[in-house]
Amino acid sequence: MLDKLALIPLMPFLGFLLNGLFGRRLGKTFVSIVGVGTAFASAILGSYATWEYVHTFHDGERHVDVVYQWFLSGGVGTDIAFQLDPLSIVMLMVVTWVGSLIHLYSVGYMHEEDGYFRYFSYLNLFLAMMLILILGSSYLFAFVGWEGVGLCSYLLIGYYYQTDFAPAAGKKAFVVNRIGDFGFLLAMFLMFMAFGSVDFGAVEKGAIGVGPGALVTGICVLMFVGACGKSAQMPLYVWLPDAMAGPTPVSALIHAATMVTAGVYLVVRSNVLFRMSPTAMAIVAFIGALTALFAATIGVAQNDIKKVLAYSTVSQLGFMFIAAGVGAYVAAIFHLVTHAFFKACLFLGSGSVIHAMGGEQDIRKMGGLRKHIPVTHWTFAIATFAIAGFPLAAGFFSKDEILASALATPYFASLGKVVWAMGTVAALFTAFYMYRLYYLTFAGEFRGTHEQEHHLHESPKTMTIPLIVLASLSAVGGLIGIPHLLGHSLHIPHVLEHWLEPVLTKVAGLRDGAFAVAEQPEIIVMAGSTILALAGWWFAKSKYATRGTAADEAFHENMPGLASTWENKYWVDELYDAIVVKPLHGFSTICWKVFDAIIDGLLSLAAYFIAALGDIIRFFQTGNVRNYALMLFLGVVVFIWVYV
Amino acid sequence: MFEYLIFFTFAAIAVIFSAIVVIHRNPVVSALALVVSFFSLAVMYVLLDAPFMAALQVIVYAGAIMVLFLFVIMLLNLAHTEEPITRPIQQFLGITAAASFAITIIYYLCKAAVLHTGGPAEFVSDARAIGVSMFEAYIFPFEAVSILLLAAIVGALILSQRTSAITEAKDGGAR
Amino acid sequence: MIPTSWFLILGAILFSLGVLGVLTRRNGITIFMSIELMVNAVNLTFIAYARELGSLHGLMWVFFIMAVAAAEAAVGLAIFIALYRHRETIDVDEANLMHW
Amino acid sequence: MSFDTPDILLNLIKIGIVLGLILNVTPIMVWVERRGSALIQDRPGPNRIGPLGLIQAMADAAKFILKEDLVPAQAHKVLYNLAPMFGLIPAVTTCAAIPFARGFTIPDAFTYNGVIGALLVAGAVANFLFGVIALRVTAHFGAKPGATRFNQWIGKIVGVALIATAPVLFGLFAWFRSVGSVAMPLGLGGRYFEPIIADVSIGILLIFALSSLGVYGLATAGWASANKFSMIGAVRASAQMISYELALTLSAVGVLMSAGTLQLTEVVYRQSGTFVLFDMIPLPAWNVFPMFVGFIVFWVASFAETNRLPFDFAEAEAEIVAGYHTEYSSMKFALFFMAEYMAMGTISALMATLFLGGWDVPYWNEPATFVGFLASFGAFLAKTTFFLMVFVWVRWTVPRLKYDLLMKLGWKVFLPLALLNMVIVAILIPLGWI
Repeated sequence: MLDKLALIPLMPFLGFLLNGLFGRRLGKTFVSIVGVGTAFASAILGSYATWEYVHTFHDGERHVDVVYQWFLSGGVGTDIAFQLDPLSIVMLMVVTWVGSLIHLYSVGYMHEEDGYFRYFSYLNLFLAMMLILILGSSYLFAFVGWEGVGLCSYLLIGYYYQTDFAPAAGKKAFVVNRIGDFGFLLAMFLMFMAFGSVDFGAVEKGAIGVGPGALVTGICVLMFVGACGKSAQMPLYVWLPDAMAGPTPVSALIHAATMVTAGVYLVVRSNVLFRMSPTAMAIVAFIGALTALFAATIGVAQNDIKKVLAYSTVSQLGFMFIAAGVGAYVAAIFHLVTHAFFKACLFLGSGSVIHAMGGEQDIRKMGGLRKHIPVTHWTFAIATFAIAGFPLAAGFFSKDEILASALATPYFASLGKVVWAMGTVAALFTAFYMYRLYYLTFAGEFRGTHEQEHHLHESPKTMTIPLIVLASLSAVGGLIGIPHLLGHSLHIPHVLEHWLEPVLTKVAGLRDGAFAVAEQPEIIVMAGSTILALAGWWFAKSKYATRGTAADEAFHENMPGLASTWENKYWVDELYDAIVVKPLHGFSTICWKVFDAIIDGLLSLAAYFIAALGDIIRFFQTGNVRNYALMLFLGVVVFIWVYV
Repeated sequence: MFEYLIFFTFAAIAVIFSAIVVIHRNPVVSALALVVSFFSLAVMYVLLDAPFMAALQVIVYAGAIMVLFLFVIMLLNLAHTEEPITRPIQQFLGITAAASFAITIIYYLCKAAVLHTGGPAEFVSDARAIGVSMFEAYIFPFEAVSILLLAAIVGALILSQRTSAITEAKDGGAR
Repeated sequence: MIPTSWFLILGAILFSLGVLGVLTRRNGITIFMSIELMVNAVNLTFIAYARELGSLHGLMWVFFIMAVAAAEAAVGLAIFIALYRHRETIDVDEANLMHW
Repeated sequence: MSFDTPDILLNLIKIGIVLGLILNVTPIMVWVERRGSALIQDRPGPNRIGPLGLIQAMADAAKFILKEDLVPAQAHKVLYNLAPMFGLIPAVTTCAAIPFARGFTIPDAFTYNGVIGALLVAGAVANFLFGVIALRVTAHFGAKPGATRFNQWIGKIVGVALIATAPVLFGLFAWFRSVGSVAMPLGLGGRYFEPIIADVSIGILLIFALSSLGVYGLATAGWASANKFSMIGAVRASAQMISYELALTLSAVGVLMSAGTLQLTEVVYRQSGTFVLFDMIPLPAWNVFPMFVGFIVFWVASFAETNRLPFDFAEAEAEIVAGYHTEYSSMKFALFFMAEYMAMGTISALMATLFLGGWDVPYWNEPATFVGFLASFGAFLAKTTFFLMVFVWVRWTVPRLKYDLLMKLGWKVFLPLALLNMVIVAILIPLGWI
């Protein structure tokens, strides 16, 4: 299997081809079997490959499986090659298994849709591309997957192409992502220029050879621009909330669990480069913290169930970047994994809610759903506890580790404290808006129409099973990363840290990729998180558990400025429109009007000349075929006499 | 000697029947004469040690293409179309051009002694050699030709459709 | 062994006859047949040279020419059918709309 | 291309055999067709001329020759007269490339042995008995009312002739036995006799090339008759034949792929011997087993190629009088008639060669001797006859299709099936199954 890693992405790709080419004709059953089957096949193959990897490589070496040489030009080139190492494997497991569960969920969720085969073929293609992204052994090949997932994201956001907003949202996602991709491309050009290769291993070696400096900082910053685009960080986060126009499973798979974490993966993958450049790390950490706080505040004032989750995703991605920025790469991946579990669960749960509500997404019209859809409710509750950082749930350990690392970062102590403070506030907001969402949706009285209430029903098995699996993972997923503080006394190792150790290459003259947090800050952070989570819970419960939306109205009355700022997302979209889109549009218009006139004028002149010439020559065009033939053959005769 | 007899017999047949193709007023006769001409060309191919091509010549030209011609002539009932001579200058120039072309090319063929290169080399042209050549050196043109044929099929279908998009537009969809 | 030049001259004669047909006839089908005649004359030349040079390339060309001729016959005849449907004639002098 | 006298002689013998066979297909098949149709339709059929109507065909021939030869006034005279000959050319020429028996080395001398003796004696006795029976039958039926003088005369002549040959055969036996062996005359001894007229390297292509010319006979006839029915028949025939030729040729490709050559002698040699199915059942290594799909396609397409029912659209008498030969009479009509039956004979022989192992006698390794030659020749004739019989059987059993169905069937069913056959063969060959 290790020499056939290409099979893992090929399975869903096969599904994409089958569904895309024959799906319409062969019906929904076929599409479901192929779509879900190939996803699970890829998951099983991936697991098998992992099993073989574990038995072949004991020290977490990097295994590269070259399929063929992609191109080689002037000594610069790269291969089509897949790699397995501990980091890839973590991503592989998350992507394939969570992806498969979401495929399964989609069978139930999308069943009534017309473009069922279209949906599944895109989803399969996404999975294939995501697997290329995480299994590719070079930046360039990963970039193929990177662009591929961007394309699938675009296609799936615009899935409801009959509506106005979905294609626009897809376009927005694509364009914003392009800005990030541009950064990534430039980073790769720099790599090609400086190291002559974009292979992960070669780049690492090359960077170590070059040493810290402006070059590495440049590469890192540019790469982070790419990560910002893909992972929705400030200032390129604006596409993600809009991306909720796509079907809910898509939001769960692409815009919560897998694709948006690609930026984090990229940063962790390039940890050697980042460790060489504290400047770049500081930027990453600060942007992450800013995003986390910023998005969390917006999340408080949103009323669309998916929008809340979307901002929550942005905020949580910010947390991951905090971790990556302060040098706690294990914490970043840890949070990535737990986030994949609970956020996928939340999105799928919200999908189930929307399904039950018959398409309604506004939480002000929900409420009291607890008794109508119990399975959804319980899984949603567990995931909420997990994300809020309730003690012992998955999010608790990971978020706690991030904040503790930020507090104790050896790279930039003072900025670390700032980041920690911002992160802590964001965590408080997180707990608050998540419980607000939970209570508004599930507690209190039903606020929708009578018809909707009559319609309420639990979702089918294909939807609840993934929910249950993901909820259990949210509950226990944190156990792969028990903090040292507890671990020492309980004799439980930090599994993930141990597993990822080989990825965080030790380099002379550089700090290690993982650092131990002293007990004291850890205790502070842990206690702080617990208190914050409980505070957020208590506050949300007191406001929303019974009184419905009254608290929101009060908020609007008491603090109209803040409320509308949050509700309108700090007017960022409007701001971008004013400072980027409008001027660009104006400039383009000027170019169009002025240059068009000049160039067109020149061309018209040329055309006029040609036309005048044509007026003379056209008398040869008699319309009679035989005349043409005659001219041709006379020409041939003359030609022979002249030239032979 | 025997070969020469065959060559001259069939060369004469080819030329005579080709002349009939060009001159005869009746397209059916022209088509049948062309078949005979093609058949004698196939004989030429046999004389040139290329029996495979000879068989192909008969199958493709005589067996398929000319049947198609005949079919179309019969379908459109073109046998008795009048063709009064118009455009005498064109006619005259045409004959002149053809004649001068023939004189030119035969003159140069006789003049240029490219043909006496010291005896023909070894020439194997059985089906195996042709197949190997076609599927190795000429695989790309071969595939290209297959696409060309597909395009030709589609083109022919669309052109000969009785209710094509063009005619429908012309009839105002009143059919 | 018959000298290659004789085949070439035969090919030249047939080709010239084809030229004559194309230039002097007005019946579309006959013109088309003359073109086929020219194509075959070229084929003969190709094969003659193939034997002379002892290489298969000439034969391959003939093969492809045959395929192209088949495609051409199909499309060309379809064009004539379409022409006949529209104008009740296949006299090429009548089909002279494509001019200034 | 050098011949010496024995070569020419051998070739003449081969040509004689093949021509004798192919020319005799028509009279025999006419009788079979008429008696067969009668059998199928439960009526007596022609039974007046000769015993069992056996020489009905000769009477038909005489009738054709004696009829008036009509040429329509509007007909294109030259082509009208040439058309029947066009039709005959492919039918007669194609059989030149079909091997009809196992080749053998001509011995230097004929040696007497018991088998030959027994055969000669048995032949003498049988001839005598048949002669007596013929005379008795003639006498019996001659006494009945309605018997013609002509019939009685024929019967008597046949009877006497049979009886007369009996002593000749017996005398031959006695002479041969006493002489012991006879040297082969004319230097034929030691030569290898390959029973095929033209063993060319492009055998099958030659056959397809020549048979593709068959359509010109029909087309020319239909057009030259200046008759609308004839014309429709001709147009139909040309469309039908180029359509089905494709399926026919493609279905034979599988055979050529497995043989690796176009030469028909090789194709047949490859089919002699056996292959063992599932390690248990030895089957003759005939192509029909692995290429059953191709065989069926070829078989059906052969009906279309020979314009036989259910595909006889060129002459569909219920729709277009008699199709392309509506205006033909007398010997020209007879030529079309002969061409049809000869084409049937040729294509049956081709089918036997390509798919049923040609002259291969199943489960027997034919020796390269005269006995092997005779046995294999017999096998070849038997297989060809089988296909000819099926032609007749189908004609009187299956009704004519609709024309659009014919085209649909050819392009949408048989062409894909022929391609499928190719694919199957292409899979089986590397697996080593063929």
